[in-house]
Amino acid sequence: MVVSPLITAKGVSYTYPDGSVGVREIDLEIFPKERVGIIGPNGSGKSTLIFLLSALLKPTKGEVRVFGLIPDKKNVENIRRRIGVVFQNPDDFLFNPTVKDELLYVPRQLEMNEEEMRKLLQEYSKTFKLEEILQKPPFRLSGGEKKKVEIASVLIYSPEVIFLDEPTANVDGKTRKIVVEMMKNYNGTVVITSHELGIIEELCKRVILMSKGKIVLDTTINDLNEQILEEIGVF
Amino acid sequence: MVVSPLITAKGVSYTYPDGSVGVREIDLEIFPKERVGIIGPNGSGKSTLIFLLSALLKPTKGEVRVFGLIPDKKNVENIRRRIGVVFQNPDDFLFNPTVKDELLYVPRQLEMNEEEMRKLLQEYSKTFKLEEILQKPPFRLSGGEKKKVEIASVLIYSPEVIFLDEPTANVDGKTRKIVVEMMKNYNGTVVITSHELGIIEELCKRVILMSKGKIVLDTTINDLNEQILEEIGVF
Amino acid sequence: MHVVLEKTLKNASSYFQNFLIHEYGVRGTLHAIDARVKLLSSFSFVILAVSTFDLEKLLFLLISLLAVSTVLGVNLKSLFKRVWLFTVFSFIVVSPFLLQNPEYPFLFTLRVLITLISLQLLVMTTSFAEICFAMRSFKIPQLFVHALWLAYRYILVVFQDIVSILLARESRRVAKGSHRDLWKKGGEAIGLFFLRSIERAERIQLAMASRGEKIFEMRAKVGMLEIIYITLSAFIILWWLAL
Amino acid sequence: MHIPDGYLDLSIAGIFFILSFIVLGYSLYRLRSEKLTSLFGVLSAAIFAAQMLNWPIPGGTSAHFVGGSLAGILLGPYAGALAMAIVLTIQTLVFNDGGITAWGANVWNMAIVNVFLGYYLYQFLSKFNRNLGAFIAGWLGITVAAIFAGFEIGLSTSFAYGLSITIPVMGLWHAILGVIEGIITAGVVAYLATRRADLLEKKEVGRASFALIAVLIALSPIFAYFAEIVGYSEPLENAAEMLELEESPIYEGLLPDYTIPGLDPYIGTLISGAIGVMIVLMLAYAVRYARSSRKDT
Ligand SMILES: Nc1ncnc2c1ncn2[C@@H]1O[C@H](COP(=O)(O)OP(=O)(O)OP(=O)(O)O)[C@@H](O)[C@H]1O
Ligand SMILES: Nc1ncnc2c1ncn2[C@@H]1O[C@H](COP(=O)(O)OP(=O)(O)OP(=O)(O)O)[C@@H](O)[C@H]1O
Ligand SMILES: [Mg+2]
Ligand SMILES: [Mg+2]
Repeated sequence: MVVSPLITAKGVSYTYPDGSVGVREIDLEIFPKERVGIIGPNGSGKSTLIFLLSALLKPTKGEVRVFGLIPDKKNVENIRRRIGVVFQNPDDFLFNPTVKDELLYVPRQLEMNEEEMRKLLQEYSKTFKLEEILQKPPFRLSGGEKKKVEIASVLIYSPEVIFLDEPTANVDGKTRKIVVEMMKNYNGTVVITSHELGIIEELCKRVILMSKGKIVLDTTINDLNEQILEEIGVF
Repeated sequence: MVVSPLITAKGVSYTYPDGSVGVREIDLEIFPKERVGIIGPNGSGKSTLIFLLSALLKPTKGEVRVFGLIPDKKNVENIRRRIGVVFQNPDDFLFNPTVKDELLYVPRQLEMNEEEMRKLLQEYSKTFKLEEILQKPPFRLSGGEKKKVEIASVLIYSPEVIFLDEPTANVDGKTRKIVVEMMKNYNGTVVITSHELGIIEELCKRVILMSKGKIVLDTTINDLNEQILEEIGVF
Repeated sequence: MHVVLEKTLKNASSYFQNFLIHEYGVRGTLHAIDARVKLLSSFSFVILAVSTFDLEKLLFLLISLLAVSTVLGVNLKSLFKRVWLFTVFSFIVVSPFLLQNPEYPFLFTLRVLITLISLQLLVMTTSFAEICFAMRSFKIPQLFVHALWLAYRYILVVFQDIVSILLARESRRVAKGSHRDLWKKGGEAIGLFFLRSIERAERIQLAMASRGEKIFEMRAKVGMLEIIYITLSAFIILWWLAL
Repeated sequence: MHIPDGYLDLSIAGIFFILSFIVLGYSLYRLRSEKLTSLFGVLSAAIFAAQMLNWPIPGGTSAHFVGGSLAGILLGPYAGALAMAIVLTIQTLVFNDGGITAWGANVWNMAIVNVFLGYYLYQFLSKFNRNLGAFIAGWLGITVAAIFAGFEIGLSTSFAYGLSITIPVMGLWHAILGVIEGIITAGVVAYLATRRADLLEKKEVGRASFALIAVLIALSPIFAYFAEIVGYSEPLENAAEMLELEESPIYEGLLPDYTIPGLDPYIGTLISGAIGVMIVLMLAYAVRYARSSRKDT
């Protein structure tokens, strides 16, 4: 049986409105249940790639297919439902009046019943130790608390594909462990970028190396060695 | 000879306007040329403490002395000039129209001469690999690039005391190495918070552990063991 | 409806954001000229344009300014992008006169177009910091210039925030939602955004405090370049008067 | 509501420059020892953003959210006037929205009339009902400001519409759209009252100076009227005529046969225009040359 890819990028480039090149000529296939790590130096295009693969940005050249579809007005909500994106910067992500609203933002849209929502809320706020800040507006949290809320409000609706952009930046060791644990038990596709190689090693078999907007290597974690990393400038 | 402390906090508490407790009853002395690491779980008050010690926030209770002075309207500018603070969130820190303006913001105020500024700019943009983005507005950079710019624009004016709030979040391995290197050779006082214990181990002899707004342990790096960390919830 | 509204808002914000930061990378000759000289000459050209309804004078001015733009490194295409909107706008406003006095709407619009181009010769080639500096050296009060600079920076921050928040909303919009929500939730969202911006600004204020709040003074540059540009502007004025 | 360049006669533009300088200058004086707050910055930015959406009105200028009353209520009239003036300045300099010659008039309408009126209405009415006070301040503030704008362009001969059109057009449109302005103003005030009441504290204003500014506002149309009568609508052209520059020796020296014999004057003008452009081009190349020989960063 041939498994068809979940997400495909063909000749994808993205140039920001001011002319900066985000990524160029990306060819990539991501298969169901894969765990993919994306690494590369600052500004190499990792976050841009995530926005493209999750259909949040439209490529300026080339084509992205998600679940076999080219995202357009009609199918986009459906695609969104099945994808979760944890942004690199939680300040760009949190916009609800309280942490509670933040967590329930998607469940409410899906019109889950009250009981179910209450349960989810309890479960996730307990796991991520958010009980005491549930009523606070997210912009009044500490850096790591924001990131925690962000991660929790994506995981809470169990999307099929999860993109995690620097999930461990600013979060404490305990939360990091919880995220790793949850991702290990998670039943969907996961794409992670991180500058902390540890989490990539723990979670991903496949690793993609980026440099200057291009994919320079697409390999397995075991084939990755210090020399390559140093050459590309990750170290 | 008795060395007098550079910064002292006596019974310092800070409550945010909405009633959230930032830190409570902090007693602390920091001595010249010390390297202090502050660790603790998310929301334990590390960033708040840094704002208090650098005279950016006024304690709601207790007293902070910096260079022996209680910061007030008259002396505060002088105090701040001798202190550099790298904020946890670079978006809260960068406000100039271009990266170049950002780097030269303080040097220009100190009225350095053109030649000197040109040299500094060249040196720091080379070290941090910022040459290609010097003309870009900072808010159009990638997450790690922002942090790099932030760190560079504080180090560029060599303040006597440097506070680094999560300097390694979002930055690549290479930059991390550079920061560690620079801090090792640095001749002043350094206070660092980080969830990545590696950098604290490499740089700091003294470590302060925080939990729920309080200092629960003030010890040396060698006396720190996993058990204590786990108890407090860092791991 | 609300989706369309959000989309429009997002497009508008990114459009205006681009307006706010000019192409710092591209540097033509005009970029190098002292901001004060450019400010004065642009102002004079505007005065010339609004002081006449003479077709010859207006055409002379228009062609001269376009020539100056081309030679001194202002991209005509981006110039056009920045001036067409208000030109069309003005034409619409006076279009009812087309039947009664067909010349007037065109002349009127031409005047407006020239004033827009004149100002763009300054705006497209000068950073906002330089403009502030020029104002300071014309003795405009410190407080005013400082406030101008402050507001400009916050405008950049606010626009960036609007764009990223709208993207975040999009990333978690999994259902179309109802129109009813627009008024109820829309107001709340705007209020919250405002509050959040204020508190963010309070933190940026801290960053400024930690690095000193003195608005920097730039150094003036007056040399051959400036003198020739002044001559050029003076010539345009004289010829306009004589024509 | 922004008046672009080219809509106002210079005499009228001039008188409003003077009036705005006086009031704005006084506001700056009152604010001299205060620090600009982050609310000041963010409110300016928000008003700037909200003014983005505007559309043209035939017979007038344009309609959009102005925010003058809101600025007055939240910042007090002096800082509010400064905030609005700054928004207008940035719009002029960055977007060309609102002319540079019309800056004085625009500041007068939106940063002074609207702000002071809105502030005063709110202070007076909020004693009875805060939200209603904010609504009326927002609505009446923008409407009166628009009437002032209508008066200024209507009085100007460059703008071919007369007062009988411009005032009703601007006034009526804004009286209708002003309802939205009123709702937004009241909404923001109500919202802040529940979340950050500290931002709504009453701002003190001196009574005497306030009365003086009110008088200035009330009299400004009369000043403008006299300026229009006295002033030349085309002062530069008149200056040229007065100096008899058209026959001046400098000019003859440059181009002795202005009306080249045998050619009709129209072509003559055309030729001299073309020659002017040629010289401009040469000078422009000279500037470029000077640039290439100067080395700086
Ligand atoms: N909003 C933007 N406007 C213009 N250019 C941008 C913008 N965001 C990013 N860029 C540029 O695009 C390139 C790729 O950025 P991206 O954020 O994808 O990098 P990244 O690999 O995620 O880096 P990091 O490790 O720092 O997060 C960089 O050169 C950056 O300067
Ligand atoms: N602006 C704010 N308004 C209200 N409460 C705040 C604000 N900023 C932080 N807090 C609260 O103050 C406490 C301490 O926050 P602080 O940012 O100092 O934590 P931290 O130790 O730096 O955490 P992290 O590791 O996540 O950066 C937290 O409970 C947080 O929710
Ligand atoms: Mg990134
Ligand atoms: Mg922190």
